[in-house]
Amino acid sequence: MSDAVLLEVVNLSKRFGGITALNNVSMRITKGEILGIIGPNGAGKTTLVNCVTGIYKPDGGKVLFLGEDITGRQPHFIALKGIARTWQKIRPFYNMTVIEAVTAGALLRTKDVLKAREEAAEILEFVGIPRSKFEVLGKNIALIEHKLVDLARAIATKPKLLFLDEVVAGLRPHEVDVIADVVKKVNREMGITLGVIEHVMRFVMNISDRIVVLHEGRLLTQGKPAEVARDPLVVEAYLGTKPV
Amino acid sequence: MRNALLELINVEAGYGVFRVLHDVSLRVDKGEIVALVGPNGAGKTTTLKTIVGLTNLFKGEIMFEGSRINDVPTYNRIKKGLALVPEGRGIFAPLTVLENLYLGAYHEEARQKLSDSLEMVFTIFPKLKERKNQIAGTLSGGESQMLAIGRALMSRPKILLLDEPSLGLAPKIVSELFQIFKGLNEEWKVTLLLVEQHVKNSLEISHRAYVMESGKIVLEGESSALVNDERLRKAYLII
Amino acid sequence: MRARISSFVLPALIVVVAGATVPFLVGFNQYYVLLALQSVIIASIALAWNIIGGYAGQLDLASFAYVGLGGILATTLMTEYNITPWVGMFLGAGVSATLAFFIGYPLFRFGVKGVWYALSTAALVVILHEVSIMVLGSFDYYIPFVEGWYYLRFRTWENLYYFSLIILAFVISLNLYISRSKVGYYLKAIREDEVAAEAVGIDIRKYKLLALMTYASILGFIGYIYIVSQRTFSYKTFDSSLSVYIAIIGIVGGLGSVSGTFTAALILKVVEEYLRGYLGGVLPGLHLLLFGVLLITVGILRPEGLSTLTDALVKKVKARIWGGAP
Amino acid sequence: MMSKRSFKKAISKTMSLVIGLIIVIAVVAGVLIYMTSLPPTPTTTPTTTPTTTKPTIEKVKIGIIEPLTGRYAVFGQEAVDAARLLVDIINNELGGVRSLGGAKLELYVEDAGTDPSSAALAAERLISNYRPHVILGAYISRLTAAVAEVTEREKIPLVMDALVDWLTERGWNYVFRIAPRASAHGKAAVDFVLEMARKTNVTIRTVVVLHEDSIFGTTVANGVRSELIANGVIPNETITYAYTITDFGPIISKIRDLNPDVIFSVPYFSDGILFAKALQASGIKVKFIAGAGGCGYTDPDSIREAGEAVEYFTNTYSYNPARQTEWNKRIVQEFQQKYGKLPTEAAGIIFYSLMFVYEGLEKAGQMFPENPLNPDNLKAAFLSLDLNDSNSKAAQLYPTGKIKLAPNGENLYGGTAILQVIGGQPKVIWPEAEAGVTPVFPRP
Amino acid sequence: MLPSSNLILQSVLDGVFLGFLYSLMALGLSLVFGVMGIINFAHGDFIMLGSYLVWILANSLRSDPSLMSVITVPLFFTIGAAIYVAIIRPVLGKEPLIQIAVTVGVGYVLQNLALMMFRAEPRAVQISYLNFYVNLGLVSVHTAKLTSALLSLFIVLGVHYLLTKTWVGLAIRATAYDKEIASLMGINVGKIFLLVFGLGISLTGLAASLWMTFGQADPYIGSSFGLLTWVIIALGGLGGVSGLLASSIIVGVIQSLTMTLVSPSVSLAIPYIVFIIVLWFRPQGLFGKG
Repeated sequence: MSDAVLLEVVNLSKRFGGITALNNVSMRITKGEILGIIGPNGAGKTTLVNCVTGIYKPDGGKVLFLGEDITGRQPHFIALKGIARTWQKIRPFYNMTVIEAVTAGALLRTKDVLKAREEAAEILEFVGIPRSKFEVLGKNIALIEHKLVDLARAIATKPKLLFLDEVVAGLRPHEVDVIADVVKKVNREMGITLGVIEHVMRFVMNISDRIVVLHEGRLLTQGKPAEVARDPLVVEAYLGTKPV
Repeated sequence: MRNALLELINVEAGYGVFRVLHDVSLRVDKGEIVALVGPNGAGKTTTLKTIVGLTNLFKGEIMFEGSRINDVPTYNRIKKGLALVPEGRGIFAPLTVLENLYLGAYHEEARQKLSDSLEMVFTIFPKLKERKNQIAGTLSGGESQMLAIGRALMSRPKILLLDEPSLGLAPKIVSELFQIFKGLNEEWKVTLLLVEQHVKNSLEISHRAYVMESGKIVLEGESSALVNDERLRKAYLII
Repeated sequence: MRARISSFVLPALIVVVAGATVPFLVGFNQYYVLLALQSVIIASIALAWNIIGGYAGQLDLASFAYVGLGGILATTLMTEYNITPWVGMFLGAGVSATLAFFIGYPLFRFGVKGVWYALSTAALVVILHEVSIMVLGSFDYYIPFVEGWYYLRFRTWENLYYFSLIILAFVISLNLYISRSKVGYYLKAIREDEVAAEAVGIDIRKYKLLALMTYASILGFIGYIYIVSQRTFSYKTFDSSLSVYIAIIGIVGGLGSVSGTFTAALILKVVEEYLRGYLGGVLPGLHLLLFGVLLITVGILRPEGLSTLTDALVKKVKARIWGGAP
Repeated sequence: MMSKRSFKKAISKTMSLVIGLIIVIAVVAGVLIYMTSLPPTPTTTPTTTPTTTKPTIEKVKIGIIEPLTGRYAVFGQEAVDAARLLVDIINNELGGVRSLGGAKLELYVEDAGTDPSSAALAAERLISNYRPHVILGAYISRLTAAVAEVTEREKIPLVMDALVDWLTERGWNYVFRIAPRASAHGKAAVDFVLEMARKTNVTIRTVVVLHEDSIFGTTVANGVRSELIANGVIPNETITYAYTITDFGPIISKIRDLNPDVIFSVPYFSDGILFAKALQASGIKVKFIAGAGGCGYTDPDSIREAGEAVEYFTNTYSYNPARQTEWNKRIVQEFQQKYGKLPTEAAGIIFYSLMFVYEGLEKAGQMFPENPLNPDNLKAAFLSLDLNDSNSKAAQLYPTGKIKLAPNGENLYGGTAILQVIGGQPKVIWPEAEAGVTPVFPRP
Repeated sequence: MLPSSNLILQSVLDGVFLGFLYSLMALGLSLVFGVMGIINFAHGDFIMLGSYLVWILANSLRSDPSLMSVITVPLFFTIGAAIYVAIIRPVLGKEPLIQIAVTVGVGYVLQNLALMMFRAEPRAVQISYLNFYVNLGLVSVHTAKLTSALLSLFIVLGVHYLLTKTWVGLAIRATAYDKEIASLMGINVGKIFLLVFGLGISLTGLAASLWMTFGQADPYIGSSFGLLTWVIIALGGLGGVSGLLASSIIVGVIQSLTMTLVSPSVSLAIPYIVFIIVLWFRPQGLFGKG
């Protein structure tokens, strides 16, 4: 933990009506790592990301990014600060071409459209979208491509920290491997710190440097993937308590 | 010969043009409790939705009581005796508890047995009787789950499909719920197909179980045998 | 940067040059020149709408609120204070943009969108319509006959037509410029998905407001031309059904498609005039009825409007010129 | 990759040159177009008019531009019906324009639509296709102004059937109006009511002016108000409403509150029926309801729709269908035979306007045998006519029986008739009552 | 001249009556939007169509317009069902823009059909048994309006009863809340949609019958009602009958007071200004939930 802290979440809470989705969660993400965020359904993972990226305003607690308090700021401000994300349910720009969608992301750091387009093209190639697909409309591409374009669009904003929200949901096993490679490349070659929310363990255990486990809105435990996977608390969270 | 009530044969299904299920086959016999477990995103919910006809079925057969129901619209599948308690309960929040229950008995045959069914549901869930005129949206988590199940029972289903019924409930209520499932099966002779994250609990009460991962069935067998199977933990946590 | 200028100025120039030949082709027949003038005005308004409706995806039904406001201001300045419309049009643009700001800011601030945005803009036209009855009274204000470029008012229609052609060219190149600029990318992203757009760092309120004000200022500018082509103005200039008609052109043309919107405006105006001219006296309302049927058909069968056809055509022409680019 | 990019750059340089050139060419072309476009127009106009040495005129082209679609279609369509009928009569019974060797009138109908844009287009279209010698139209003032702008440029006489005052005050040279102007309607209504009140010893304390808020309604109402004030009666309240009004309830309440002796009402058409019915239902006793400005209360259509509600309502009319002159009786009868209803104002205005045009053409043929259809000659002929019941069919069709145009084209003897609904029939009661009819004042 | 308190009282009463009729006009639109999510911009034009139908029927049968609802309601249900199948079903769930385009198209067709068939003359029914006022001292009451208000209230409450106390109503409310879960109850959602659209249109036929007891038909009358009913829905939210009634009465009273106190010419401006301001602060409507 002596590494530079990129994001620090302190006692974050969020309630929806009577349901407490996040309950005093504190955690850190350090520069350069891939942090896996796991937990059974309803654990509060997506809510955590939504609170950090400004989609929701938290009911309590603080979000510090590079030491700056960004709690409750608007999403576009947070994006400008350097936090990007992808979406659990893909949010593609159906009536824009692939390259246009990514360029929209790249324009956050430049006004020059040509430059942004070039950057977008590079990023698209980096994540493995062939040039032949650049001019295809969003509504005409496959799910795996949507995931990659979503990812490219987020990367194009040149984030310091990128949250991937269930990026491999709904993909076939070999497609999961493709994404895993891309995500590792993004981390290593682009130096982007990653927070990976994931249910597909084969994927998250494989790529993560460190894992935090949320359960029912609380931080259950954290550690190396192998440790976490054998932690009885985690096993219990996933497989349920011993029969009563 | 076993009496297959519901059977999925090599089913491929999904939403829009996206496929989520790849070649799923499973069977539920009459009187059984079958558990369908697996990590999130494995396709369990999609499987249940496919059974009631809420997804795009690309390939395969869905058989119910020996006849093919691929092309039967959802509302008629309910009539035939399928009932699904959807994930997140799906109660009609602005309606009262009683109205929710009535809706469960919407189709004609169920309507005729309305008062019987209501009595049955109130026997199983006495709490609902107390709250019958309350707006469903104001129920607690446990109560609304009971309502969702009670509502499904109102249609007098031959098979009850339960999608993550224990999600977001306190442990005490969860174990109560599992007792109720057991009771439903034993006393009221309801066949159950149970999708659950409380794997161990589910395996405890079910006869047989399927384990899904990435849209495929990866493991199946007698529940008692699966409980301590190391492969089960690996399906969830890989390592 | 310079390389890109060609891409949005050239089409506008082509339109100007092609458009400039029209009066010669029809032998200065005033009927056709006036028809061309009216088509060009409608096309300009529809293309301005394309910025808020087509790019930013906000179904704005208030176009004639801004046309009326800007136009009446410029006209009044001219008739009452003898201020040349060359100044008045810019003032009109400014006032319209200001109104747009005061309408748009709270609407976007509080997240009013979809059908509710459409309805509030529709209500805006009615409000201005009624307020103007109180302010202007119910009179028709006839623009006194003064000829010349100083007043932008002429006996024959050619000069006004050329002038409006230049406005059209400007609106076309502005559209193309926006679609190729950062703003355009941002507006389209907002149209597609506001939440996702915000997450890639787009200040959606700011850009929506920018689009609305750009649209309003163009309309405020055109206002005078519209009124001078009508010869009179009154509270009726705040016309609800025409405002809907403009949005309909945008939809029939295809959202965000310059060529589609342009074509739709021309086709609809000409077809409407043809049907009115030839069938109007026989069966009143037939042309509008056919127009309604066209709308239903487009809505159900071709939600993308004419844009796929016209875009393909434009591409073909481009390929001819450039010798087979993408 | 790189080579492609630099290739693009190279292109862009030449491109910018090309574009620069195109701009220069466009500007030059624009200036040239501007320079050339102005002179030819005046020269083109005369060439299109036939100016052969010996005029053998076979037909005279009459254009009529009326709103045939949209909200105003009800008026426009009747006007066109009337024109068709009259052209038939002129051609077949009167033998065409005799001074032009029996030239027949030929009618060209054009739809003015609902707004000035379509009206101007209609005028341009009509002129470029047929170049009529005289044009009639266009009932609604905004539409008429748009048409007049075009006819004025082309020097085609426009005989207007729109009533709003300002149309003859614009300094236009080729516009004429036989029909009484809007403010005259207001004046007539007031004069009538005050005269009747004097005769019957009815005192008028409270007066309400109720009018629809279009320019027509406002102008007529202003006529009412100024004539009232001139006679020392100050209207207690003026209520305006949009003629698209759907519910008179609140206005009725207000009237109940004001409890007026007389209501001067200027409706458009549908609103008149609505008001009459609402007032009838309300049971409010108003001594008299005097309509002004035409088509509201005494039209056969209105009476049919409103039933008893409009009984004893009066209305000023630009036309007097009950006028007992030979030609008026005849044309009313033929109109009824052909279209199955009494002609209303929209038709009536066309009757005398078109008949006036016909008589003007006869005169032009006599005055200018060389070039009778020249617009200036036509204008001179029109202005020279001094018509009355004895020398003119047009005057027989006109309420005051006299037509003489002032230099601005306005009829010096413009005046209206007043009709009252008596026993479900529209009866003329003023300036002089038709045979066997006595005005009912106040309302029983 | 200052308005008397009588006049204000009378205006408020007039506004309330008008409001009840408005609530009936808005009810169908609200159902169609709330249950099916269909944005119908042709709603007012259906009222217009109904008015013409009532005019023909009442004059040829020589009977009171309100009685014509016996014919208009079933007929309009059929028309609604046909339009649903042909035009509305294909755009279910599409973007608002497409729905608006299609329904505006329907409105154009209806308006101009009416213009072609009936020309632009306004048409009113002559026979009405209810066209008189009853004087109650301080205020007087137009019987036709009172009847239409009471009947409207009765129908609105009747529809409320239908929605809350019958199987079909239960199914409609379930479908409105979530059509997927509704189908899990064995509800044929397509049939419910057909029913709701038919009902929505038949309510316009009914509203037209009541309207014609004191109003009149012309081809453009629909646009007067179209935006107004939307405003009522926006103010009332989609919560239920009480919100709808409340907002209708508010709009009716505002309109009526504007007419008497300011000028009938501007009677639409103030409800619309209120509408825009309400949207700023409560995008879900004045009486809406959530």
